[in-house]
Amino acid sequence: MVIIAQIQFFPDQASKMAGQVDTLLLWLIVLTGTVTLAIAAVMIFFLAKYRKRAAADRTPPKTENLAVEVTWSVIPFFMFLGLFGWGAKIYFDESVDPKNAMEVHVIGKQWMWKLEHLQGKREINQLHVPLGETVKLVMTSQDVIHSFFMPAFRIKEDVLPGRYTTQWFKATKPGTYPIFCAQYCGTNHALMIGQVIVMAPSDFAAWLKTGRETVSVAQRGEQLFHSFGCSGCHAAQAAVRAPLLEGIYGSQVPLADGRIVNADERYLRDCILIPNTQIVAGFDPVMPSFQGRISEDDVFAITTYIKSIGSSPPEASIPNR
Amino acid sequence: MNGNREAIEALGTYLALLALLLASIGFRWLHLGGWEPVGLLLIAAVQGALVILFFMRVSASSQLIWLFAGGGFLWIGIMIVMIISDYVSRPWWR
Amino acid sequence: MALPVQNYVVIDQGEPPSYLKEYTLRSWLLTTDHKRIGLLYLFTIIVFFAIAAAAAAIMRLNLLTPRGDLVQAETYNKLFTTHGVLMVWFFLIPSTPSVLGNFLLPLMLGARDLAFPKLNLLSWYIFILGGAIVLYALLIGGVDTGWTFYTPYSSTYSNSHVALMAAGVFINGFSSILTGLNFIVTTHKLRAPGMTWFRLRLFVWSMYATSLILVLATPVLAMTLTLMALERIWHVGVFDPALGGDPLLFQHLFWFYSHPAVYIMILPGMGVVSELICGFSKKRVFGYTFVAFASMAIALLGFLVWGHHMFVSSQSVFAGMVFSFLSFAVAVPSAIKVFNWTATLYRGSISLDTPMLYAIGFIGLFTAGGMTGLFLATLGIDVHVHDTYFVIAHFHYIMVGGMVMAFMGGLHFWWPKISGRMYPEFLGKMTAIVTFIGFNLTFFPQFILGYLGMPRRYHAYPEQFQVYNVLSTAGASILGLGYLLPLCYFIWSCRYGKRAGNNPWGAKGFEWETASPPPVHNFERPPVQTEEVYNYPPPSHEAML
Amino acid sequence: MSKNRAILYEHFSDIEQQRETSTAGIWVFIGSEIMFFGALILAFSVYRFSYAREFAEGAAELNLLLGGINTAILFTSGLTMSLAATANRMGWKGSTLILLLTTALLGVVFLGIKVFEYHEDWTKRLFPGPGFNWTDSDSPQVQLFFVLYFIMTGIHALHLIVGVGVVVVIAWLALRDRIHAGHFMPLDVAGLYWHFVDLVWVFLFALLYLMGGTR
Repeated sequence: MVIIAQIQFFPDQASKMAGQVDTLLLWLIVLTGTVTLAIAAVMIFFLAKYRKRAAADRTPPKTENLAVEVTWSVIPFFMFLGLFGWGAKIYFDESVDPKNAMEVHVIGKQWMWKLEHLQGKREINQLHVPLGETVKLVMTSQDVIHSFFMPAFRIKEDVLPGRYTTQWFKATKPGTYPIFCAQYCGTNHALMIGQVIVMAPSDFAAWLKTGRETVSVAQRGEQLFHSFGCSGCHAAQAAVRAPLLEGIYGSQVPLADGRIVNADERYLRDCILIPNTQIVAGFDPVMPSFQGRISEDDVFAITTYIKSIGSSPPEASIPNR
Repeated sequence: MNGNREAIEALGTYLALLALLLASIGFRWLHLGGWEPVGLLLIAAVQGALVILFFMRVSASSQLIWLFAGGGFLWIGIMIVMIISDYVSRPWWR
Repeated sequence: MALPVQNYVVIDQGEPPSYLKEYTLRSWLLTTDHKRIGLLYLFTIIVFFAIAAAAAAIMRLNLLTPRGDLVQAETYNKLFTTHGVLMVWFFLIPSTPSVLGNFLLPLMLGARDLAFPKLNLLSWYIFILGGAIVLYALLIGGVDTGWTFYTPYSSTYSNSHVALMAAGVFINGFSSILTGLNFIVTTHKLRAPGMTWFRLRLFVWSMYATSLILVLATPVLAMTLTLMALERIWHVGVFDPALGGDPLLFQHLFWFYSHPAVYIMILPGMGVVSELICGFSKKRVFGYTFVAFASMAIALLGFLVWGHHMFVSSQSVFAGMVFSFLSFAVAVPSAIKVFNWTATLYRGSISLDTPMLYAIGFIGLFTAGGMTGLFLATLGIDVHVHDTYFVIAHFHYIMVGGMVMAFMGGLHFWWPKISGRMYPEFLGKMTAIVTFIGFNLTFFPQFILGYLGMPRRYHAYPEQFQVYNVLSTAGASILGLGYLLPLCYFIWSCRYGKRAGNNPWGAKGFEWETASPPPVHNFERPPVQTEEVYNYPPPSHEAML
Repeated sequence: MSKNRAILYEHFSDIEQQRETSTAGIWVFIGSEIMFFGALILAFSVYRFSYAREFAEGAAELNLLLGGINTAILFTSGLTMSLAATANRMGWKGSTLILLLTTALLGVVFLGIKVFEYHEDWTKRLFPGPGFNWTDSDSPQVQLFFVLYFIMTGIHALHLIVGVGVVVVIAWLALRDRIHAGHFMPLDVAGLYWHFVDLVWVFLFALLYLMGGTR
C-alpha cells in the first residue's frame, strides 16, 4: 500500500510566508465551511419541515424584507473586506523588493529552467539555496510565458519574454522541494519541473565551489561591457556624451519627457534593448538598440555588472581604455 | 415632421464638422506638447457627439436610445480606464 | 391539496396546431419559430457536449497514472484545448440562453416571437458555421494552445491550427451577439400588456443581464482573437515583445471578455434555479427585487474583475489589489441570491420532484464553488493556487456543478412544455442524485490536488498526486453515467412518455397557460399580466397546522 | 396610395412598436460595434501612451492631406445619408435615390483614396514585415504603429465596404418602391450604421493621422 502512505493534505511548508498563507487558508476554510454548512442545514431543515405532505404552519410570510436583505448583504461584505485586507497584505509583502537578498537569475525556455548564481555557478532545473537567507529570483523567458512555481514556499510568478519579473523567498526548512512551470508553455509543459534544494549555509558555500572554476556574473558582465562597446560612451572620458552608470542602480532617474523612474533591473534591461524609449533628461537619443544582438544571459551579466558598480566612485570603477 | 428643418439641421452639423476638421488639422501649430493629444481627442469627441446627436438623431430619440448609445461609450470607458490604470501603476512600464 | 391548475386553452377542434406539427426537414431548417430554433440549438450543443466530454474522459483516463501512459503529451494538450473551446463556446455559453432562453423568453413575456426572428435563425447558422470550422480544425490536427490562446505561444510558437480555431470562435461570437441583441430588444419592446419590469420572471431578468454581457463583451474577444491570429499569419503583431508589444495586453483583453463570459455561463443558471425554487415551493420568491437586481449587479460588476486572472502575471500590485477588492464585491450579489433562495423555502409547500433536486444540487455546488472563489480572490492564497487544480476544481463547481445542474433542472422542468410529454420521474430523480455524487467525487479531490501544488494542463505528474487523480477519474465515470441517462429517457419520453397537461407542475407563468407543446404562435389569444409575478395562492387550510 | 402602406410583421402589435424595435436593435448592435473598435482603440492607446515619440514619428509618415480629404468625404457622405433619410420620409423618391447613390459613391471614393494611400505606404515600405524600411532601426515600436495603422484602417474599410453594399441594396429597394415614406425603417437603420462607420473614422483620424507633430 505504497499509495496510501503517500496521501498528503498539505504541501511542505518551507518558509515563513508559507506558514502565513496556510494560516489564512485555514481561516478561510473555517469561515466559508461554517457558512456553507449553515446554509445547507437551514435548507435541509426547510425542505423537511415544509415538504408538501407534512403539516406545518404555512401562513404566507412577508416576501420582501429590506432589513433582512441589507443584513445579509452587509455582513458578508465586511467579512469579505477583512479577507481582502489580509490577502492583500501577504501579496504586498511578497511583492516588496527584499533588501540584502542573494540574487539568482532564472531563464525559462521550452522546456527547462536555466539558473545562474551571482558567483557564476549555473544549474539546470535545480536551485540550490542556503537555509535562512533571502533569495531573490530575477526571471525572464527566452520564448513563451512560463511561471516559476514553488509550492513549498507558496509563491509563483509568471516569467515573461522581453521583461524581468522577480519573486523572493526565505527558506526555513532544509529539504528538497518541487519547482513547477505553472503557465502552459507547450508540448512538454509537464516536464518543465525541477527541485529547490535548501541546504545549510556551510554546505551551500561548499556546493558553490564544486565543479568547474567560474568567473562571477559581474566580472563576465564587465568583460561584455567592453566587448559590446558600452564603455566607449558610458565613461567619464568618452567623446560621446552618455550617462555615467556608476551609482545609477536604485537611483531616481529623470527622463527627457519629464517622468522620473526608479532605475531597477527592468529599467537597465530596457535601456540596453530599447534605449530610445527612456531617454535620460539632458541626453540625446543616440544609443543603438541591442535587441536581437545580445542574449538574455549577457543582458543579465551586464545589468549585474552595472549594479555592482553602484557604490564605487566613478574614477576607480572604470578601467582605463 | 418637417423635412426642411431636418435638412437645415443636417447642413449645420455638416458645416460644424468641417470647421472642426480644419481646426484639428491646424491644431498642431499651437505647439501644446503633451496636451496636444488631449486637445485633439476633445475635438474628435465633439465631432463624434455632433454625429451621434444630429446625424444619428439621438437628440430627438427616446430615453432608451440615449441609454443604449451612452451604455456603449460608458463600457469602452470602463475598459480603457481600468486597463490603462494597470499600465500607469506598473513601476517599470516604460 | 388540489393544485391550482389553470387551463385557459379550450380544447376543441379549433385548437391551433402545435409547433411540432410539421415534420419536414425543410420546415426545421427554414423555421423562424423561436421554439424550433431553441430545439435546433439543443440538438447541436448535445453533439458538441459529447465531443468535449469524450475529450475529458480520455484526459481523466490518461491521468490515472503519473507518467500519463495513455496519450502523448501533444495529444493531451490538444485534448484539453478541444475540451475547453467546445465546452465554453459551443456548450456552456449557448446552453441555457440559446436553448431554454430561445424557447422560453417570448413565452414568458407573452410575445408571439422574438423581436427579430430571421436574425435568430441566422444566429443558429452562424453558430453551425463556427462549429464546423472548429471541428474541421480538430479533424486536421487540432490546436494545442489551451482555450485561453495566450500569446506569444499561440501567435508564434504553437505548431497547430490556431488561426483556424480562432476563426471558428470568432464566427461563433457573432451568433452570441445576435442572440443577446434579440433578447435585449425583445425584453424592452415585446412585453405583454401589464408585464411591467417588476413583473418580469426572474429567468427573464437573468437572460437580460446575460444578454448585456453577450453584446458588450463578445466583440472584445472577437477583436482580441483577430489581433492574435493576424500576428500569427503576418509574423508581426501587436503583442510581439520584440516590437515592444506586451503579452499582458492580450491577457487583459482576453479576460475582459472571458471573465464576464463566466457570468454568461452562470447567470442563466441562477435564473433557472429561481424559477425552479418558486415553482416547487409554490411560493413567491423571497426578495424579488433583490434577486432581480442581483442579476444586474453581477452583470455589471462582473465586467470589473477580470484582473484576478492575472494576479501572478506581473500586472501592477495596485491593479491586483483593485481587482481583488472588486472580486470580493461581486460575491455579495451572489450571496444575496443564495440567501434569498433559501428563505423562499420557508413556509413553502415543497415537492421534491426531479427539477427541484437539481435546483438544490445547484445551490449546494454553486455555494461551494462560490466560497472557493473567495479563496481565489484572496491575493495571498491565489498566488499559491493560481494555475493549479484548485482553479480547475473551483470553476468546474461553478460551470458543471452550477450551470450544468441548472440546465438539466431547467430541461426537466420545461420538458413537458417542450415535448408535451413527461419523462420517467424515478429515473429522473436517480439521475439527479448520481450526477451530484459523481460530480463531487470528480472535482472535490482536485481542490486538495491544487493546494498540494499540482499545476493544470500537466499530462504527467509527480507520483505523490496519484491518489487524488485516481479518485477524480473514478468520479468522472459516475458523472458520465449521470449525463447519459437523461439522453436515453428524454428520447424515450418523446414517444412513450405520459402526456403532460398544460401545467403539470401547477406553476405560475404565461408558458404554463398555453398548450403543451405550445401552438405555433404561442398563445391562442394575447395574454395579459393582471397580477404580480409568482402570485401563488396561499395553501389551503388542511395543509396548515 | 396603397403601395405606400406600412408593412407590419405578424409578431408585432402595431407599427410604432415595430419601428421602435428596429431602432433599438440597431443601437444595441452599434453598442456591440463600439466595443469591437474599442478593443482596438484601447490597444492603440496603451502603446501610444508608452511609446509617444515613436508613434508620433510613425504618424508623421502618413499622408495628412489625403487623410483630411477622406475625413471631409465621409462627413459629406454623412450629410447625404442624413438628407436621404429625410427625403424618403417626406416621400421625395427622386431625391432619395440621388442622395443614396451619392452616399454610396462617396464611400467608394473614400475607399479609392484609401487604396491609393495604402499603395503609397507600400512604396514607402511602411508595410510591416520583412520589407519594413525604417531609417531609425533602433525604434522597433514604429513598426508597432504601422501594424496598428493597417489593422485599424483595414477593419474600418471592411465596415465601409459593407456599408456601401447596404446603401446600394437600400437604393435598389427604394427604386422598386419596397422602401418608401410609409416603410422607412430599413433606410433609417442603414443610415445609423453608416453614421457609425463615419464616427469610428473621426477617432481613427485623430489617433492615427493628427498626432504626428509638425515635422
